[in-house]
Parts: sequence; structure tokens; C-alpha cells
Amino acid sequence: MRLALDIITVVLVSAGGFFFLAGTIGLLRFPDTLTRLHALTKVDNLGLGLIVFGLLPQVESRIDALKLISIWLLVQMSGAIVSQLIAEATRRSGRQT
Amino acid sequence: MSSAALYGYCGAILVGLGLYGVIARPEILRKILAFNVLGTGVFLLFGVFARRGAEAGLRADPVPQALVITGIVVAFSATALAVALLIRLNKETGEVVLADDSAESGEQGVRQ
Amino acid sequence: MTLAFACEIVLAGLLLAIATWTIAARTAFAAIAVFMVYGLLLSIVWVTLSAVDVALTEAAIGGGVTSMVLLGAASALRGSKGAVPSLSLPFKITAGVLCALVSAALATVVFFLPDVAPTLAPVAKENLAASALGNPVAAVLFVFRALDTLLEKVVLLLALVGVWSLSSDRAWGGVPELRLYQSPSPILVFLAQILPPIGIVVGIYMFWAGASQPGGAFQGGTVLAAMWLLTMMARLQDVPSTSARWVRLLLVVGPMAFLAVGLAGFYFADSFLAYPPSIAKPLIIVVEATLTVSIGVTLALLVAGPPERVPQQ
Amino acid sequence: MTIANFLLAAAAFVLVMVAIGLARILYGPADVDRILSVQLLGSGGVAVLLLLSVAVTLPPIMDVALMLGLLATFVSVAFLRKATDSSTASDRATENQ
Repeated sequence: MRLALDIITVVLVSAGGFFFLAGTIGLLRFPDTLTRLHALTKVDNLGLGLIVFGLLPQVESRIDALKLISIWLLVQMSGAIVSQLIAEATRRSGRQT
Repeated sequence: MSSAALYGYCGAILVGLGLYGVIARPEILRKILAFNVLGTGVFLLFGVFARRGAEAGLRADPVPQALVITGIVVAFSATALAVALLIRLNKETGEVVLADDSAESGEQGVRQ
Repeated sequence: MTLAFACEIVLAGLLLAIATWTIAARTAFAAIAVFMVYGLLLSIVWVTLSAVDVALTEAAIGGGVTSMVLLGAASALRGSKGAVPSLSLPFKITAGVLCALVSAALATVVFFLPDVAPTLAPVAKENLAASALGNPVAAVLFVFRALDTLLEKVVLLLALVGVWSLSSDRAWGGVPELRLYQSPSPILVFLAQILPPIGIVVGIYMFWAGASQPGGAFQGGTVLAAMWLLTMMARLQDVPSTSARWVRLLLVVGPMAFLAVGLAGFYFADSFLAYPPSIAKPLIIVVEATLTVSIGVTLALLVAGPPERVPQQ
Repeated sequence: MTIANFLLAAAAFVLVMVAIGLARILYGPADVDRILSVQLLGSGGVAVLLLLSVAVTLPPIMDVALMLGLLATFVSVAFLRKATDSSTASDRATENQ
């Protein structure tokens, strides 16, 4: 049982780490702000999400598990909204120059 | 090298960096920013002393930690006041640098 | 252990690179964006130094509201025509050498630190039970060195008085110019509607958790300040007039409660800022709760700056 | 390799990825690009802290992650507001002339 949980953790956290890698490559390779923003949102959603779900089997108390999920939801939600604001600001500054 | 020593050297370098910014950046806003970097270097040194003082089952000495928390708040108060002075100075004179930039004596007045 | 140390080397290197960038960046806005990253990164560094209370404070104040204040200045100065003189190279080199010497001296001190570090940790631990708090840092802040904490609140208030006194005579007692959006984007309004309820819960949690684990009045107050500023930015709330009675009351209620409890210590526990042991914890909680509110209001108004508009009667 | 060591290694990996990404975005060229870095540190820093928190079983570190996520959102919004605000202010200035 313990082993199965550990394997779940290893798989999910590794997958999360992979998305951080992919996001970083995207940031390095993509040509402009909007495409880089696209790469970044993948990190926000999938990278952090997978890591949080990978950590869930390892926490002892139910409160901590709940906290993990709420932190992920908070970052997920505010990240999505701020991405919209960034895109809007990019479009506006693009129109002016 | 222990992690406390690593951060100790890091703090020492940050103090030097911040001090350089305070002296060698003419714009007042950049001096205020550099001053904050200098402050974090000092706080980091305190953090190192706290970490080295870990004893009695505590992971770090709480007294330097409390001092750093107080320090962060006071540094913020000073920054807010300095920024307000800067904006007023700019409104009155249109300047973004100190009138006599070569004299370090003028800087004290802005920051305190 | 070695893995953790590898983490710390990466962190320290990154921190130094970003600090250099803050100093060297060409425009003020770029420097402030880098400084924001610096503050957030520093809070991770504090976690690796096992100073979680400091990490919370650094993220909230160092990374959060300090950048806010600097941003306000950068945007106020953006259109300014003031000339920036360029300093001569010999001057820069001399300054660089001197600063390197300062760093080297400090590094030498770090190198020769005594093997047995002086520490107050055992004393703090011993008296922790008497303080009625579970968090040793909170015990130092509110019990062992309560006078420091009280005075620091006064410093915050004095800074605010200083900022306000920089307003013009006409605008005294008026409304601070937070340089608001003319018409905030609907996305921002949406964020300012969803985030504050969560933030208020987090702020209260930080204050409440502060008694027994890392957290406390500052961290909680800063979150409250940030949320209030967010709603003001989105124009969901007006910036309050600095002469409003409720604003002034909220500003002083925390320090006054602290001072009152301190003075009461003369009668009930025979010295200033001594708490009667039987009700020490509830007293500290009440003081912390009022301080959380006062700190929140003070920080938000410090960010908002001096009053600039006279309120319409 | 214990699961705690694996989580520490994952934290180090994510940290390195975030560091590389930061280097790229802080380079600019636009200020909006730089705000992406605050977002990156928002999600990446939260991931690192959560991994550390579980690896060393110190739940209070989760609170720092929460604070980091919340404040990163707040400063990004503030920065975007100043960036767009100054452009509208210069618009008003040109209209007045």
C-alpha cells in the first residue's frame, strides 16, 4: 500500500516536473510575449497541479491535504485571471507602438 | 561549507552590492531600491546568526528572527517616507536626482 | 542533506544574480519588476534558513507592499523631465572597490564566527510555557521584547504622519491619489471581487495561527492591506479621506490597545507590558487582533501616499 | 532513495527550471515580459515550497506558499496597472496639448 502510494507520488511529481521543463523551454524558444504567456500558463495549471496531486498521498493530516488543494486552486484561479490581464496589457501596448 | 556560511557570504555580498547602488546610481528612486537590497543583506546575516544559534529543539534562535521581522517593517516605513519625499521633491523642482549629487552628505536627509 | 545544500547553492546564486540585476537594470520599471522577483525569492531563502516567520513577513512586506510603494514613485516620476547626470568611470570604480572591501570585511567576519554560536534559544524555550504562546518568535515579539514591537507600531504611525505632512496645505485631510484606472478592465474587477474574500480569510488565519505556529499580526495585516488596495484599484471602493473619523480610529486602535494593556501591567503584574499570567493569552490575542486591523490600514495608507484631492463636501 | 530525497530532488529541479525561465523573461524586452517572471516565480516558488514542506514534514511552510501565491498575484496586478495607467496618462497629456 505504502509502495503504491509512493509510486503514485513519483509518477505525478515527475510529470509535474516535466511540465516545468516544457514551460521553461517554451519561455526560451517562443518569439513574443503572448506565446511565452501560453507556455507559462501550462506551468501554472499542469506543472503545479500534478505536483500537488503527487504530494497528496504523502501528507499525514486531512487539514494539510485540504490546504494543498486550496493553495493549488488559488494559484490556478488567480493565475488564469492575471494571464488575461497580461494579455490585455500586451495587446494595448502593441497597438500603441 | 555549511549552509549558514553560504548564506553568510551571500549576505556580505548583498550588503556590498546595495551600498554600490546607493553610491553609484544617481537617481534617488534607484538609491532607495539599492538601500532595500542593502537591508536584505543585513537581515540575511541576522538569519545566519539565528540559524547558527539553533538549540534546545528550536530550528533557529527566535530572538534574531524577531529582530529581523521588526527590521523589515521599519525598513518599509523608511522606504514609504523616502518615496513620499522623492515625489514631493519632484513636484517642487522637477528633479529626479539630488541637487548636489557628488556630495554623499545630501543623501542622509532623503533616507532618514 | 547534500541535496538540500545543492538547492541552497542554486538559491544563493540566483539571489545574487537578481540583486545585481536590480541595481544594474536600465529603467526604473525594469528594476522594480526584478525587485519583486527578488523579494519573493528571498522568502524561499528564509524558509531554507528555517525562519518561516521571517519568510512570511518578507513575502508580504519585502516583496509585496515595498514594491507597491516603489511602483507608485516610478509611475509618478515617469513623465518627469529631470536630467540624470552620468557619473564618471573613476568614481564608479572607486565606489566599486570600496563596496567590495565592505563585503570582504563582512565575509571575513562570517568566516571567523565562533564555533559555538551565542544563542538565546534555550532561554526562549525555557520561558515559552510562561508566555502562553506556542510560537517562540511570537513569544519574543509580544512577550519578551514587547517594547520593541510597541515602538515599531509607533514608527509605522510616525511614518504615516510624515507622509501625510508632505501634502499641500490645500489638500490636508483630503483623499490620497492612488492613481486609479479611469475605467478598470472587467477582468480586474472580477479579480477584485473574488480574491478579497479569500484574502481576508487568509489574513485572519495568519493572525490566528500566529499564536502557536509561524504567522502573526504583521503578516495578517499585510494581506488585509493588499486586499483593500486591490478593491480600491478596481474602483469597487473609494479611497478613504484621511480626515475620516473611522480611518483615524482604526489607525490608532491597535497601538492604543497595546499601550493600554502595557500600562495595566503596572497595576496587575507590577511592570510595564507585563501580562497577568492567568489571562495572558486572551490579552495577547486581543492586542494582536486590533494590531492586525491597524497594521492593515496603516500599510494601505502608506502605499496610497499623501492626500492630494480635497473631498467634495 | 527515500521519498523525501526524491521530493527534495524534484524541488531542486523545479528551482533550476524556474531560474532558467527567470533569466529569459527578466531580459525583457518589454516590461510586460518581466511581469511574466513574477507569475513564473508565483507558481514555481509555490511548487518548490510545497515540495520542501512535504519533504521535511514541516507543514507551516505551506503557509509561506499560500502567501507567495497571493502576493505574487497582487504585485503583478499592481505592476500591470501602473504600466497601462502611465500610457493612458500620456494619452491625456497629448490630448490637452
